[in-house]
Amino acid sequence: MTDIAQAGPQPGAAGRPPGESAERPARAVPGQPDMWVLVLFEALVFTAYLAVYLFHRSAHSELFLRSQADLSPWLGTLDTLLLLTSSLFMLRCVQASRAGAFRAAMSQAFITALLGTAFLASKITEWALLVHGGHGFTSNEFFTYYFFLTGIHLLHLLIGFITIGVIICQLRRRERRSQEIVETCATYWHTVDLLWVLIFSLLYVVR
Amino acid sequence: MNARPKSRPLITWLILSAITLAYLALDRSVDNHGTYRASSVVTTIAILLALVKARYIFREFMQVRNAPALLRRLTDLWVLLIGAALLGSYFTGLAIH
Amino acid sequence: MRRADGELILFWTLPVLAVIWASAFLLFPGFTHPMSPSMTAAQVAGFYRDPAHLSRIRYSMILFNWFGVGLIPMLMLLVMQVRRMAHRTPILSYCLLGCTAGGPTVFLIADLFWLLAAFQPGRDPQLTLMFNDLAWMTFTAVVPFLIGQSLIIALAIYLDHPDRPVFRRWVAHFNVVIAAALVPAAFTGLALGGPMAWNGLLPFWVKNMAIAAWIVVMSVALGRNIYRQRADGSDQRAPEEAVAA
Amino acid sequence: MSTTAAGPATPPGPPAGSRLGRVAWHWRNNPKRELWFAWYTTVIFYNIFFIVFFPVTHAQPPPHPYWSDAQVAYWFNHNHDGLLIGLAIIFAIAGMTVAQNALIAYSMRRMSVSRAFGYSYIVMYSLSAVPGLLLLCVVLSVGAMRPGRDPAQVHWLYDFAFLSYIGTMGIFLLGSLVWMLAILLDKNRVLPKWFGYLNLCNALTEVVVAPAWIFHQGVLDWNGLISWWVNMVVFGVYTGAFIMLLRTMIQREDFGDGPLPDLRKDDRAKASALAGTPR
Repeated sequence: MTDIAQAGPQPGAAGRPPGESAERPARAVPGQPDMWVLVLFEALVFTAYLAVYLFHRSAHSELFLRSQADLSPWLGTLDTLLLLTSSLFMLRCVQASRAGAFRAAMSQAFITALLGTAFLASKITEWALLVHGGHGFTSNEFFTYYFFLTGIHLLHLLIGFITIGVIICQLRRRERRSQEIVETCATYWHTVDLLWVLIFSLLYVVR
Repeated sequence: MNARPKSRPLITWLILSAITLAYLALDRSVDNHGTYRASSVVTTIAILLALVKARYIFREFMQVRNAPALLRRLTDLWVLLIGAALLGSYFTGLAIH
Repeated sequence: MRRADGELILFWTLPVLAVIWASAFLLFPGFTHPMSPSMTAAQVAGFYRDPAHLSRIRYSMILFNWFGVGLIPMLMLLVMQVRRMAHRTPILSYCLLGCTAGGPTVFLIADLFWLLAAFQPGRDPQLTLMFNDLAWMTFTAVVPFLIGQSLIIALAIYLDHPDRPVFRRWVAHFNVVIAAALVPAAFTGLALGGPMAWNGLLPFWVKNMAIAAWIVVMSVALGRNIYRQRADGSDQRAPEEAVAA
Repeated sequence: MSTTAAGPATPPGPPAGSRLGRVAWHWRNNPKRELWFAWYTTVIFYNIFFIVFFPVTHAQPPPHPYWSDAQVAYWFNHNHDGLLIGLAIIFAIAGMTVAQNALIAYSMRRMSVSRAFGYSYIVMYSLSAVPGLLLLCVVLSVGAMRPGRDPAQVHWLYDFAFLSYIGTMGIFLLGSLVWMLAILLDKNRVLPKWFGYLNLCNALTEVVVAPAWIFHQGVLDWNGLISWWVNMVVFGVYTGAFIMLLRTMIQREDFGDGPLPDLRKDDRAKASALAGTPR
């Protein structure tokens, strides 16, 4: 894992001042290379969860299919689009900040947070509807997986709000902005998106 | 890096959204008037599409496209690893049960 | 320049605490004739149902509950002494701090089980037996933090400056002996009778006398240090005569 | 042995004699002896811990939560000696855990963060050891010591032990987050930032154990594939990582309060030869 941290030209430890974006090396890891340990590690952990889920799914495919029919594919799709769009704005925020357009970057960060909140609201609505319809964490095996996977993902999303907060703090302080920290936090936010894409296709789409 | 066309993120987003919407059509293809039916084909396609999306997110949103070769290869390896684990556990489960 | 000296006040809480602990210890009928693990459920239930025992059990354990954490100030004073030693790092005082936080909690859990058993003595004797087992096992076997703190104090003294030690060498040797005396208590679960049972020679008499001796000896050593440090200016360590090993 | 900074204070190297002679030399002269003491204690503790909990007591991987009274009673009787001997060993040595917590707290003291971080960590982990380790040992010992006990009560003890041990793993979550925050805020480069993020991964898998309070079988029960096995693998990676990182930290330590110097390549070989640590 250390290899990743040492790969490529190391960006300055404390981050570079805003004007320096043009001197950015042609090939650089966005943000701290260290964040990629988290990205790849969490991807593996989720792969383990999802692999266990898929394995057990084939044992009770009838039950899983019947329960799956109670999920709304529209809500799932909406969730995915919300997070994909939030990722788009996060990328724009990073690019604006790199170009020195901090006001623009700030508004992109706020839009990202707004879309994240919309995802949160949509998720909670979906949970509420399911619980109202009589499906809880312990109802059956499918819903155990469903609530477990969406729940642990939501926890990652909540941490994502903290990272957006860090980005906004970085953009606000004029004298010691760190593009590196902005990019590190952005990488985390995209990870939340990435994990949801996997969860979405495995909970809502597979048959 | 700055030479990148401004529309590139938007195109990425459009492709990812299109794949997401394609899922809805994929669902309909095997379901029998609202009754879900098991289908290895749909499952496999769903997993593969998820991997395509994951790689897109890595390359474009997370900007691995411009990262050193090591990280590019590592993320590609990860996509393959995730795919192998998911498909492997699915088909192993099918074979056993 | 006589000002109120907090460390001295904390130090002189020790005799008061010792009196309270000793009286609580003697008040608990299960300690004066330590209860054998080979007692049957009916005998154990009878012990708690005996009206002469019941109030003594409750009051002694309530006392222990109040004062169970009372030794922490003394341990913190020892942490302060370890901080004065000629170490490169504060790591040994951190270790001691860790023992201080963990040890009394364990004692309080044992106390809780005894009080629980005494609360409804009319309960199914099997249940009373189980609470009694939990209490005795926690009280007797869970010595890791006590062993840990003795060995850490010993190590800290051994690694101190040999010419100007905070504690003399014999204090370290003494702590090693105490730690060794506490080890058999950890193995008490293996025996329901004989010298290794929790009312036996090693886990009960040797262990509890070791704890008592440790408190007394360490108090004296600590008190001498505190007074000596005040006599020669609180912040400096006076050169002591070299201690012969 | 930091050859970078200890400089003139460092006495000439250890004698090229027996291993015992070298250990004795380090005991007297190594300026980092306190740190190495804590590090070796940590390593030894984890080794004993593994041996006791896996092969000796069979408490890990944990037995099933859905067993009947009779099966639980059989498990206790079957493992009677292993449980009592193994747990007694833990009672004797569990004090070694404080050395690990002290070393971790020291790593935070060396960072450019408030002392409050290190102290928080010590107290959090000392208290967590009570439900997270000691209650398990007490309750399993009580369950094993009387083979004739009512099976229903033995079952209660069994649930108590494993739920206290596995169900409350979440108590280690906040300690992990404290360490993470210290590492991410640190400017002295004491520990790499990726390890800070790994702390978050570890904290997030501790959360996953909580469903053990709810499920009697399946992947989320207390020996389930997700709640126990995945968690254990993550914890193993995490523990292995911090043991190696703390070792490097001790080698780099210069007893200053600025950024911790890096080990140069040749220093690295020398340092490990001096410290006599396995490579």
